[in-house]
Amino acid sequence: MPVFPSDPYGFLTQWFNNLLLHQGLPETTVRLISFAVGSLILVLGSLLFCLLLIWAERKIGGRVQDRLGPNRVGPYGIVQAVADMMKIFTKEFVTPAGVDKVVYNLAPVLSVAAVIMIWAVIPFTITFFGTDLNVGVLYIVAVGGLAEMGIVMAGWGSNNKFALLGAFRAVAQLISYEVPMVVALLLPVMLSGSMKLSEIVRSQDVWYIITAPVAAAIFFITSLAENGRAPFDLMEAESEIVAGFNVEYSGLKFGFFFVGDFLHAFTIALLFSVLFLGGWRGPAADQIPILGFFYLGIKTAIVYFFGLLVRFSLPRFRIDQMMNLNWKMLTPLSLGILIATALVDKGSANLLSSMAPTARLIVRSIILVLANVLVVWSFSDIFDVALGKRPRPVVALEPRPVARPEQPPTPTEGGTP
Amino acid sequence: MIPLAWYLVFSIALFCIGLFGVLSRKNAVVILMGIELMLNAVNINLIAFWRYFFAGSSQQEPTRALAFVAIVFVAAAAEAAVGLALIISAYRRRETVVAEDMNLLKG
Amino acid sequence: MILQIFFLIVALVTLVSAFLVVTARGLMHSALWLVLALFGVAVLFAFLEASFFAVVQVLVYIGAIAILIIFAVMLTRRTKDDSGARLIKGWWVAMLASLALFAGLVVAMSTWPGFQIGPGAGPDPAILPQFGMDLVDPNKYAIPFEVASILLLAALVGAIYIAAGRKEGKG
Amino acid sequence: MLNDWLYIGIFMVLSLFLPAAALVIAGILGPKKPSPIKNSTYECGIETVGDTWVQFKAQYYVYALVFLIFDVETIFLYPWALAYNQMTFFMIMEAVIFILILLGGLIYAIRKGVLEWQ
Repeated sequence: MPVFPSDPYGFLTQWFNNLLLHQGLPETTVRLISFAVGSLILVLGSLLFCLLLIWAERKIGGRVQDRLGPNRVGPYGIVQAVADMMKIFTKEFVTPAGVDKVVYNLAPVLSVAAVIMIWAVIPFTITFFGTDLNVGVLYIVAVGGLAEMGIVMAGWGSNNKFALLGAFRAVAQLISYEVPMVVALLLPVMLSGSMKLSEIVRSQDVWYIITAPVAAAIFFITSLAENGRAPFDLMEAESEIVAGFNVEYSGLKFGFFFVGDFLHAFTIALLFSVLFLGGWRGPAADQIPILGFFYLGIKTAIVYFFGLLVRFSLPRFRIDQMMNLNWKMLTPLSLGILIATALVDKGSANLLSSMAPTARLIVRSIILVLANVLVVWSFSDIFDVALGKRPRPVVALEPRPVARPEQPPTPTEGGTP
Repeated sequence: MIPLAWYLVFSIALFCIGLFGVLSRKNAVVILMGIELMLNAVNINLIAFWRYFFAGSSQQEPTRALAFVAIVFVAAAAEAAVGLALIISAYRRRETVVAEDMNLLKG
Repeated sequence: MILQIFFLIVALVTLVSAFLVVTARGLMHSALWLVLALFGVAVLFAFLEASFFAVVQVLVYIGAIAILIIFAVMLTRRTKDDSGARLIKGWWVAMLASLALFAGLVVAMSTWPGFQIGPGAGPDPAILPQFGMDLVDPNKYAIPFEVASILLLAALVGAIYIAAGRKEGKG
Repeated sequence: MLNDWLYIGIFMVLSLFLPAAALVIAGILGPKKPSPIKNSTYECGIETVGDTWVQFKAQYYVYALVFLIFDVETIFLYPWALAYNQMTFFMIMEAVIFILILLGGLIYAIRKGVLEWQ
């Protein structure tokens, strides 16, 4: 029986279910109602939480770029997001002529829903989760596929060349980065032997960021790319294409793409903490579930802050650089790390089986870290050989004064200045 | 409690719709979509039989149907990839996606 | 009871969107209806407690194959509307053949004693690890497993060669 | 397991319904003053010429293609990863061969140069 102060969520659900059961309702109906209420809380909670996220992101972004950020409405400008929301709710929808009505209007809804739906499987504490799906990891990836559909529909439904081009660029980016992401997610599944997110959290006696650091890094980078913000904001490269797939949207419809965007940034941090940083695990979190919520919150906040730092400090990639990073670096690396981890872990299993549990844990982690380091270290050489490239010779340049060229520039032949 | 019949009738209907698309449409891309529908009908069938007869029983190899479905997925993916590549290639050379017009081999 | 109603709704939506796939005017509309039909099939997989294939259906079919089809639609069209007839001249023959096949199969199936059977015991929760073991078990499906990778490799190489083989020329 | 999916189904319906409801409310609250100029397609102020359907590069198709192949690969690799802890070394080797064959495909695509953005 959950007690209130240590496990408010478990306590409330049990209380609520008992309340309904005592009304004489059949069990299936009670389950339906409690599911509906639970998911309503999660969906509404995530949508409202987005207001806080928008404020936090603008404030942090401001401080990173040496500005103040929002500071007029309320203390520290905290009500700014609410004011913005009220404004955007009363804006006019400009619907361009020739759009495909259904597809055009469904697209922003789908792109928000695709992010919120991830929250259904995240274990916030040991008792507080939407549902514990037995294919949770794949579910998360699959839901990402729905977001791609949303972008395609936005681009095509708008009846605009630039929206269509932007949508296709965006989708090409998203699907490319999904490949290493799916492969990197195999490592937590492999190490924990389960696709349930709660199982993955529970099995992290050693955080997977230690036993699978390369996979964690790949997951983080690809998630940033899936989110489509700087430095991967090619889909919204306003200096190259008009503004991406959402040019023809206005008011709240336009806003929804950004609600999805802000929420996705946080969801990435949440997923990263769950998959690689031990989720709710921490001292005494088993006994007092509410503590797990705070641990998860702290871990998520750190990862989220790190993601924001990346967003606000790095310049945008060129699209060819981005595709090369994915196909020539991350994808082979993720496959390589998968093979290496599988072989090394299984190969050392006999050696480890005679040790004491704690010693085994430590030695196994060390071996896996070493394997990761080795793979990264030897990766570029092996891959260059596979691609038939010669290793690039190291050229040491003579130091010379920077501002003054050594010889006067030769006049160009074409006569251009 | 859903009887097996419902799934079977559903999958037959889906298969026949796909077949109608394959037989009657001119556009090669839609023909491929019809084939995908037919493959999906097959998968529904396989999974339905797996669920109703094999899933819970230990002596009848519950994973066999799953292996079948996985192979159907592979076949569908390979078919879509190569088929669409062929259509794109044919479109580049002959500026058409109408299946009837792709008759270079006609004597 | 609730399950039956849900099933009927999902099945109806799936069949209607499948029908619209093969009859819709715009190619892109066909593709979007296809997405809905595929999603309906994924929901039915979930009904059949094949969770893994439900998510894989969304992942592979909607996330990849539908996107591939949409890209192909974009690559092969010049104008938005399909000018000219969508259907071949003898489309009613195809219609009749499909209907006949449907009727024949349903009649043939209904004579089978297992037709009205209810579901058996649900799948073991450990069926997926079991499936993974069997896939690499040399006495079971190790050969199909490796053959699948060869097939995928062949499809990848072949399709790349066909789609991007010639550097020169149009496109 | 069916319960999990019931929850997911309800969650999905709600997460589609709430944003849609918000859009409807915003549509009621906002002013509605359409005009032909305002509703014209936005393409940098230039009048739209021709159809929306422009030709795309085969590039996009190749990305989607490689993505599809690797996605299908996951059907096999995820169950394999689930059973990893109980496997013998030989079984791991089979999966490694599986991955290496596909890695061969990726290397072919890279050497062919189709994954370069042109």
